[in-house]
Formats: sequence, structure tokens, C-alpha cells
Amino acid sequence: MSDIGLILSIGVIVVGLLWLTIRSLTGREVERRIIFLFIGISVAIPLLFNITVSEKATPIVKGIYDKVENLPSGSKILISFDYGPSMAPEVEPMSDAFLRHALAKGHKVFIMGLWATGQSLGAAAVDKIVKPEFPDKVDGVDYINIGYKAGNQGVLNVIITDFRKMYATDVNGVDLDSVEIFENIRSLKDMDLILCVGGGFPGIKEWVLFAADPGNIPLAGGSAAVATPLLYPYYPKQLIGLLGGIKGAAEYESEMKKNYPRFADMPTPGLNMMGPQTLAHMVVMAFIVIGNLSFFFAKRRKK
Amino acid sequence: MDRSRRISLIIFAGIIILFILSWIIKSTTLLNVGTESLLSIRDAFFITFAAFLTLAIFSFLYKDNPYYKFAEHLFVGVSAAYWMCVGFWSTFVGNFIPKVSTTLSNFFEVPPKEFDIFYFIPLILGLMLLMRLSPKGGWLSRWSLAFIVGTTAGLNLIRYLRTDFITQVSNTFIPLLVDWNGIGPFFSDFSLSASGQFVMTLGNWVIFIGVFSGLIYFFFSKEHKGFFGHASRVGIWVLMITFGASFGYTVMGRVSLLVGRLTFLFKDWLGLIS
Amino acid sequence: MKRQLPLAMVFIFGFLMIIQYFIPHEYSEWVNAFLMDWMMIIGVFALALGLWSLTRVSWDKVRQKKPNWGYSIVTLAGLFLMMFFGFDYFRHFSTAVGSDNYMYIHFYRHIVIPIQATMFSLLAFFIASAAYRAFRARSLLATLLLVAALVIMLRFNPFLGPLQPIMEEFSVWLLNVPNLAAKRAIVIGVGLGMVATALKVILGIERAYLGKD
Amino acid sequence: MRLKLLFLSCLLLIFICTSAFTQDEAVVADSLETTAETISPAPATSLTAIDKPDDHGHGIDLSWELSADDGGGLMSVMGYMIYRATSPDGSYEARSGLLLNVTAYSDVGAMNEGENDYMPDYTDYYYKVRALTTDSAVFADSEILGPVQSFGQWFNWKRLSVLLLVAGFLFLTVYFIQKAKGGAKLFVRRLAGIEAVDEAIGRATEMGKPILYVLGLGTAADIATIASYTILSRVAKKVAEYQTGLIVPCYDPIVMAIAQETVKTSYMNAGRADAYNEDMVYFVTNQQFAYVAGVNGVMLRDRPATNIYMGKFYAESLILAETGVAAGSIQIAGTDEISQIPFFVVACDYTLIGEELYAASAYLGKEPLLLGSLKAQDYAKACLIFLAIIGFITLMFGYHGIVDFFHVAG
Repeated sequence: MSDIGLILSIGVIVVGLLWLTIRSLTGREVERRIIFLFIGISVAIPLLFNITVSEKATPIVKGIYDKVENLPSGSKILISFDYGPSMAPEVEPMSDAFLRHALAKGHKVFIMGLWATGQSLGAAAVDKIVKPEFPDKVDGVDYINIGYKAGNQGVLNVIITDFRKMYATDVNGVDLDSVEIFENIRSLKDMDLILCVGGGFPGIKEWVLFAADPGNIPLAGGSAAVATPLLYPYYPKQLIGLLGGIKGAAEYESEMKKNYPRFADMPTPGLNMMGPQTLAHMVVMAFIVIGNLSFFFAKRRKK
Repeated sequence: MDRSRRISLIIFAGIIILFILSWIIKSTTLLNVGTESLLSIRDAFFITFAAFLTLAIFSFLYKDNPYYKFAEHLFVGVSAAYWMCVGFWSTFVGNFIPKVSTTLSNFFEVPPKEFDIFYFIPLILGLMLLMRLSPKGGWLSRWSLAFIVGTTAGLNLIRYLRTDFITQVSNTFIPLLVDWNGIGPFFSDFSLSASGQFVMTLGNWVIFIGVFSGLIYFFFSKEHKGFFGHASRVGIWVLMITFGASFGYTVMGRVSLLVGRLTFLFKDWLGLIS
Repeated sequence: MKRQLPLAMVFIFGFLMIIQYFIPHEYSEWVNAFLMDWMMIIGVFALALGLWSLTRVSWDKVRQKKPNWGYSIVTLAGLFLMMFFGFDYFRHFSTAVGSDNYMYIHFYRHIVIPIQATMFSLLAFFIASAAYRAFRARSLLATLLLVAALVIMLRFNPFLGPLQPIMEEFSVWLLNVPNLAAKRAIVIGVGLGMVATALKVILGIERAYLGKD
Repeated sequence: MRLKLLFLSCLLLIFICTSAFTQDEAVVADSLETTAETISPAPATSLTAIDKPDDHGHGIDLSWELSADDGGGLMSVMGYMIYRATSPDGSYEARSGLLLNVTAYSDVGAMNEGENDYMPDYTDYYYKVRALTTDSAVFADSEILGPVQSFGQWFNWKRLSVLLLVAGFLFLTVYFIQKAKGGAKLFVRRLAGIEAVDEAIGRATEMGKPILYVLGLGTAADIATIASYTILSRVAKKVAEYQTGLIVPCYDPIVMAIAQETVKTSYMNAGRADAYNEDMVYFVTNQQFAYVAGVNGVMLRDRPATNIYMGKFYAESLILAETGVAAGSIQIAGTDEISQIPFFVVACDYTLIGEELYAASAYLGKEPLLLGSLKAQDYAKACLIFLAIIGFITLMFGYHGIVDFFHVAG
């Protein structure tokens, strides 16, 4: 049923664009409302019919996936939630994917945040993902949320030598000395991998400069699209990998889906967003081409 | 009654019926989930109303129409009041009242702070600003404006000189030849994302030339002729490439916004997708 | 006098703020913090001025039955209803945030947020229509604009196949290197322009905003 | 407490074991023989303390040399901690966390009395640095240093180069203004976007339609907005002369007040004070997209012939400009907000890019005073390019003076 709707609607888009292309050969302009209509359809259809474009992980994304995959089960992974609600639609899929992947692989997960909003978003991720999907994982044994501390990169400066100088308890007020997961953890240097998800200040850059570089700790991250270009220079030396915007998240999700049967039906907000993205980009590009065609043919006719 | 008027009345009636229908259906679905009856009716109203406003704004893409005008005017009024309330409660009650009057802070139930006579100055300047409303005292408001303009000009002069200007200039000093270790290692890595020496040197040259030709483009004292003309031409090329790239890159973010809005309509309102 | 004194004030406060930057002493920091606080407090009075302007313009439209005057009633109703909920004198005066009234929150969540988000999302449509209209190979400059935009957008083309990672790499380079150069050139120029403008204001060369009499 | 001790001793045990096993054999024997924990390490030496320079007071800079047993000797020193007292034999309190492998530390306290960690100025402080080992009972204190006092400075030397730049620029500006006043002809090339403003006003007059002037989302604190007032004053003057309509919807109420003064003055200068109406400049709302919705409404209903956008703009730039296109207006934009320039370039007829916005006010006025400051700007740019080229050359020969000049740390 949905396939028929899908084929039908994509057919409409393709035929419509073709028709406009032919029209443009006579030098005629397309009215803006028609462009609006096409953009609306190209975003709505993939949403309604849940089209997911197959994504293949690029090396920069695969780098993170392989690192998480190849660490021996029980390794210690820290996920830092360095974002707020306004950025969440873009980067939340990344932290969700990291969390799922790490837990499924049997790693110990430490959640923290350099943003005040990160604390509640981390807690929300625990409620949304860990509790329903991994009921056998125990708070304080398999994962822990130590929350937010004020001080931006200053926090990193401290916890790179000692967590307990900054953090006495986790977010639920449980003494860190009494939880199993923190038994052999002294500082950030005891982590096997740090995953930072963010897109502002403080963010991945601060993690590179104040934690990964001085402590020689493997670091990877996910970043909002606006901030991504500024982070590429750190790859591959200081960053194992980087998820850039919603596309990076989608690539990571697709890699997880491919290799884990248990994730076949997991929610994939990143991939879901890719259908509209791809189609909308194609439509915009098509209109640029159409615009140039009508421009050239109109000019030729004038001659 | 002429024809167009009749059509618009029919549309209006249709929208009202659809609105009520959606309200009722939404209420029942919320009731089925187990929300308290009154609450679900209220929430259903608000969700339907929000959806109506969303569609009203989208209708602007077709053309200006009464529904867009309604949403626009409502939005202007409500948001202006919203910021007034935020300003009053957070700045005036939060920052100002505690420092000038214990009685008032008790009245507003904010913890009073140490009395500070200097806080009467902004009060006076603020009242002077309000003198604009009187036809005679308008000139008094210029004192407040002078205070604001003077302070910000001085503050920003320094701030921009320091952050925008000096920082950027000092960042421009980059090596034009990155760590020369002989021809072999220099050309070893052509990958644009990696930090091969050739690529980095190339990048630094592009930055160097781009910055200086860009600066020359913005030079006002000379006609763009001769060497100046060539350099400024390169400058505007670099600018245009940059603008095109930024434009293309932004499409992704903007489409995400539209996805968010359509998700609200399809999921929270219509329940078409899960 | 009416004009000289404000000019003197601009000069004094302007230079005070410049000098303040170079003095690390705590008195200087104290002055800075004070002035910033003052500005915010004056801002609240200014908001009242703004609301007055909005109300008067809307009310004039209603009174003189100008075109679309009916919608101005909507503006005024929204304004005063929201003000009433925000200041909600009798029930929720006690909270210093003033947002305890649930109607205030509902108005914010179900009127302000949806319209704001929808207005923002209109950009998805406008970015397409602007691209259609403007990205034409009319001249060399327009072509550069067009090609750069297309290169960046091609990342989303699923038919690219093995070219995909190369395009990705190239677009990142484009965003990193020439982009950085152009931005730097603009920022340096803007920095100078700002300093020049601020100096003109402080020195009283630019004084259009201070009235005439 | 007992649990903690047990835990700590376990940790210690583990530490000793692991460190014993990971070190090579000779050292293992060594450490077993000497049992490091009973011998105090060598203390840190050459402790110095001075008032932290270029600050507001309440801070003291310390430096020392590593203990002989840190990274050498017994290898027993793990790190350092700073202790401070107000008399040489008073009670010393820890002022730092564990400092690993560093030889300097700034002891900075709070500025205001009553705050946590308040550190009064002009008070005698005494310092010592403690070299710590893995055993908390084994450590070595340096010699006590003091008294030292903290106090605020009256000039921040780190910012000297900023001061020199401001002074240089001020000099250039005043010089060219004097020159202009003396009647010297100052050449500036034509700028298409600025000449378009004049044409656009003329066109609006012919069509009998108003001009929409948008000051953007800048607050009164943005210099782009200040530049925009000055352009507004020129536009308003022309508008008053041609007797065209003017609409200025505002986002910030203070900006509105200033814009009202500006427009009023321009009308008076044009001798048309009677045509000025307070409602030409009005407040819409203080929220980004509500403001855009309102301005969009004006564009579609009042149909201005020309839209001029000057000032600070954010994401709304393209919504405004595209609506203007739909309404068929001529559009001229100018902003220093780099991320929005592309959208204006694409959607408007003319765009003033970055700095051109600031230059525009001088152009439109053609007043010698304003042109003078524009010249100063150009010469500053020329000096900069010159300095930068010299900087690059000297950098190649290993001289960093010019580069350092532009590197402001404080």
C-alpha cells in the first residue's frame, strides 16, 4: 500500500519536473508557487511513507563505529551531552545511536554534560532508551549519569586528573565511591573512548584541547552541521571520527542497522530525516538546472 | 453578495467546521489515552489551534489571506506582551527592585539586596526616556539615548577591535610553506580532508591570497584598475564562491526545520505517523 | 544646551568605556558592570515605550477604520490578554518569574512557539525559490556562486556512487579554506568600519540621532 | 570512613603492584629495597610569588622548580599542592588541587567580600608548595615564602597593542578630517549599491509609493545599527525632499526612539517638518519571527516601491528579501552579519557587503568630515596589508615581533 503511494508520489514529482524542464526549453519561467509546492511535496512524502535512503557510512563515520565495535566488551565509554533543546533535533539522533551501540556491545557507559541542559537530556536518554530497550542494564553497574557541572572547559581541566574533585555523586545523589562502575575510575584517562555530542561552546573543540590531547584519550564526536566544518581539521589525528549534522547521524544509524539484527526496528530519527533531505536537495538542484535552461533558451531566442 | 465574497465565506465556514471536528476527534483520542476529560478537551483545543496557526502561516506561501493576517497580528500582539512580561519580571523585579526598596521587594516577594543609590540613575534615565510621550519634554529623552549610544559605542569599539580585528589579523599569520621535509613527504598525501603538507600549504596560500585580495576589494580610495583591479577581481571571486558554498550548505538546516513542522502536523495533530 | 549636553555625554561615556578596557583595576570592572546593568533597566522602560507605540498605531487603525483595521483588534486583544496573564495580579503575583500562570505558558507554547517555528521553516521554501531565480550563469560571478552552491548540495545526491566521498571532501575543503579567507577579509574590514563608526559617534561627527533643536 | 580507608589502601596496593610489574627489572629491585613511602621526597625549590600582573587584584602568581624526586631521583613525587596562610606559622590551607608536572600556579580568589573564597588585597600572605607522593602521609614542604600582597593594577600591559591601534586610528581619523576641512579633495570610488539608494528613492517618488526602511534585529548596542541610523538620516532627508512616504518598523524600542529622532531631524533639515509624522517609525515586537511576520504584512499590503535593509540581520534575512521579491519591490541590503550576506546577495538587487555598510553613510552624505573617516579606514587597511607582508617576511627569518604585536593575550 505504502509502496504504491510512494511510487505514485515520486512519479508525480519526476513527471512534474520533466514537464517543467520541457517548458523551460521554450524559455518560460516557473512560478514561485510551483517551486513551493514541489518543496512541500518532496519533504512531506518521505515523511508520510517513511522513506529511508540507504546510507553508506563514510570513513569519517565508520571510524567511530569501528572503534566502538572493536573495543573489548566492558570497555569504558564516556558520552558527553553538550547541547540544548534547540539543537536536539539535529544531534539527539547521534547521542541516541552512540548510547544504543555502546550498551548493545556491552560497554560501560558514563553520561555527563558540559551544558546545563545536557544533564536533563542525558537523563531523558536513559529513560527513553536504556530503561525500555535494555532492561537488564543496571544503573551504577552498566551505566551512570554523573550530570552537569558548571565551569565549561574548566571541568575538563579538573576531571582529567580526578573525577572526584568535581563530581561527588551522580545525578541521583548516589556517592560515586559506592557505585560499582566507578570502582577503578580515577580520571578521564581511565576512559577507553570519549564521545562528545554537541555543536556549540563548550563542545568537541574543548574536548580535543583540554581532554583528548593532554590526556591522550581517544575521542570522537557528533556535531551540528553549522559547527562541523570547523572541526574537520582535527580529523583524523585528534578525532577518531566525526558525525556531521543529520547526515552523519543517518550514516551511523544505517551502519548499526546493517550489523545488529536487534536494531532492525529501532527508531532512526537521523535516517528518517534523510529521505526529505535528499529529495529536497534533488528538487532544489533540479530547479537550478531548470532555471538555467530557461535562461539560456530565452537568451538564444532573443538573438 | 458577489461571488468572491460568497466563496470566502464558504471557505471560512469549512475551516470552522474542520476546526471543531479536529477538536472533537483530538479530544476523544486524548480521552482514550486516559487523560482527564477537561484537560484533554483543553489540550485538544490548543493542539488544534496550533495546527491551525501553522497552516495559516503556510498559506502565506500561496498568497496573503485573512488567515495569515489573523495569525500575524495575533503573533505580534502576544509576543510583544511576552517580552514585556519577561523584561518586567526578570530585569525590573529581578535586578532593579531588590536594590532600591525593601518594601517593594517584599511586595514582589524577591529577596532584597543591599541598598544601592546608583540604581536610581537608570530609573531617572528610564523615566526621561518615557518623557518622549509628552510633547514638551521630548528633548529630555535624548539624554538617555546619549547615554546608551555613548556607552555602547565605546564598549563595542574596543570589543570589535579586540575580537574581530586583532584576532583575525593575528590568525592570518600562517606559514606559507608547511614543514618542508623534502619533495617526497611534501607530495605524499593529496587527500583534502587530511593534513598532508601539500594540501596544507595550498590551503594556507589560498587563505593568504583570499584575505589580501578581499581586503583590496574593500578599498575605497582607489579605482579598481590595473593591479588593484586584478586583485579586487580575485577578491570578489573568493567572496562569491564562499557565498555560494554557504548558501548550499544552509539548505540542509532549513529543510530540517520544515521536517520539524510537518512532523508536528502529521504526528502530533493528525496522528498519521508514529 | 539641549544639544550640547547629550553630545558631551556621548563623548564622556564613550571614552569612559574605552579607557575602562585598559584598566584591570576592580573599580573599573565595577563601573563596567554598573553601566551594563543600567542599560538593561533602561531597556525595560524602552519596552514600555515600544508597547505604547504598538498600541497607538493599532488603535489609530481601528479608530480611523483604515484598511485591515479588524486585524488590529486581534493584535490588541492578544497583547492585553497576554499582559494580563503575565502580570496576573490576583492569583500568581508571588512568583518573581511571573510565568506561573498556566494560560501564559499555554499562550507561549501554543501560539508563540508554533508560529515562530513555522515562520522559520518558511525558509525551506524561500531558499529554493531564491536558488531558482538567482543561480543562473549570467556572468562569471553568478556562475561561481552557482557552481559553489551546486558542489555543496551534491553531497546529497544518492546517484553519485564512488564520487560521493570525493565530493564530500571537496565541499569540506571549500567550507574550510576559501570560506575562511573570505570571512576573514570581511571581518577585518568590518572591524575597521565599526571602529571608525564608533569613533565618529564618540567624537560627535555623526550626530543625526540627537535631533536638531 | 573505615570503608574508604580500606578502599584507599587497596588502591594503593594495586598501584604498587601494578607499578612494580610494569617497571623494568632494575627499578623493581630498587623500589623494593628502598620502600619509597617511608622516605620523604625532596621538596620543590626556588619558590617565587608576585602579585598577578595586569589584573583586578586578588591574585598571586607562584612558580617553583620541580622536586629532585619528580621524574628523577626516587621518582616518588606525584604532584604538588599550594598552601597559604596569613602569618608564617599560621594555619596553612590548601589553595589548589593536585598539580601534575607543573611549575607555576595562579592563586586567584574572589573579588567581593562575603563571596566564597574571598581574597582581600593588601594582605600579607605566606605560601608553601607541598610535594606529594602516592602515600598521603609522605610529603615534603618547600620553604615558606612571604609576605606577598595582591593588588589591582591601573593599566593592563597585555593590551598595549590595542591601545596603540586605537591611538593610531584616532590619529588617522583626526588627520584626514582636518585635511578635509581644509578643503582638500578626497577621492572615493563609486559604489554601485550606494548609488542605487538614490535611484531607488527617485523611482519610489515616480510611482507614488512609500519606501520601507528596515533597521534589522540589532539592538541599540550594535554598531551596525548606528551605521544604519546615519544611512536612515540621509534616506529620510531625500524622502522628505521628494515628498515620498517612509515606513520604518522597528524591532527594538530604543532603536525606535533613536530612529524617530533621526527621521524627525532629517525632515527638519529638509525644511519639511510639517510632513513628519511620529507613526512613520513604529515598534512592532521584540521577537524575531513575529517582527518578520509584521514586516511581511507591510510589504504585501502597503506595497512599498523600495525596501532598504540595513543593519544586523539573522535567519530572517531571506524571508524578508523573498517576500520583497514577491511584492515586486526594488531591494537594497547591507549587513555585517557574514552568515546572512549570501542570502541578501542572492535575493536583493544590490547588497552592501560587510564594511560597505559602514562606508555607505559617508558616501550618501558626501560631507568632508565623514569622508575623512572613510579615508582613515582605507589607510589603516593599507598599513595593515603592509605590516602583514613585512610580518610574513620577518616570520620566515625567525623574527616574531610583528606577529606577537597582534597577539593579545589578556
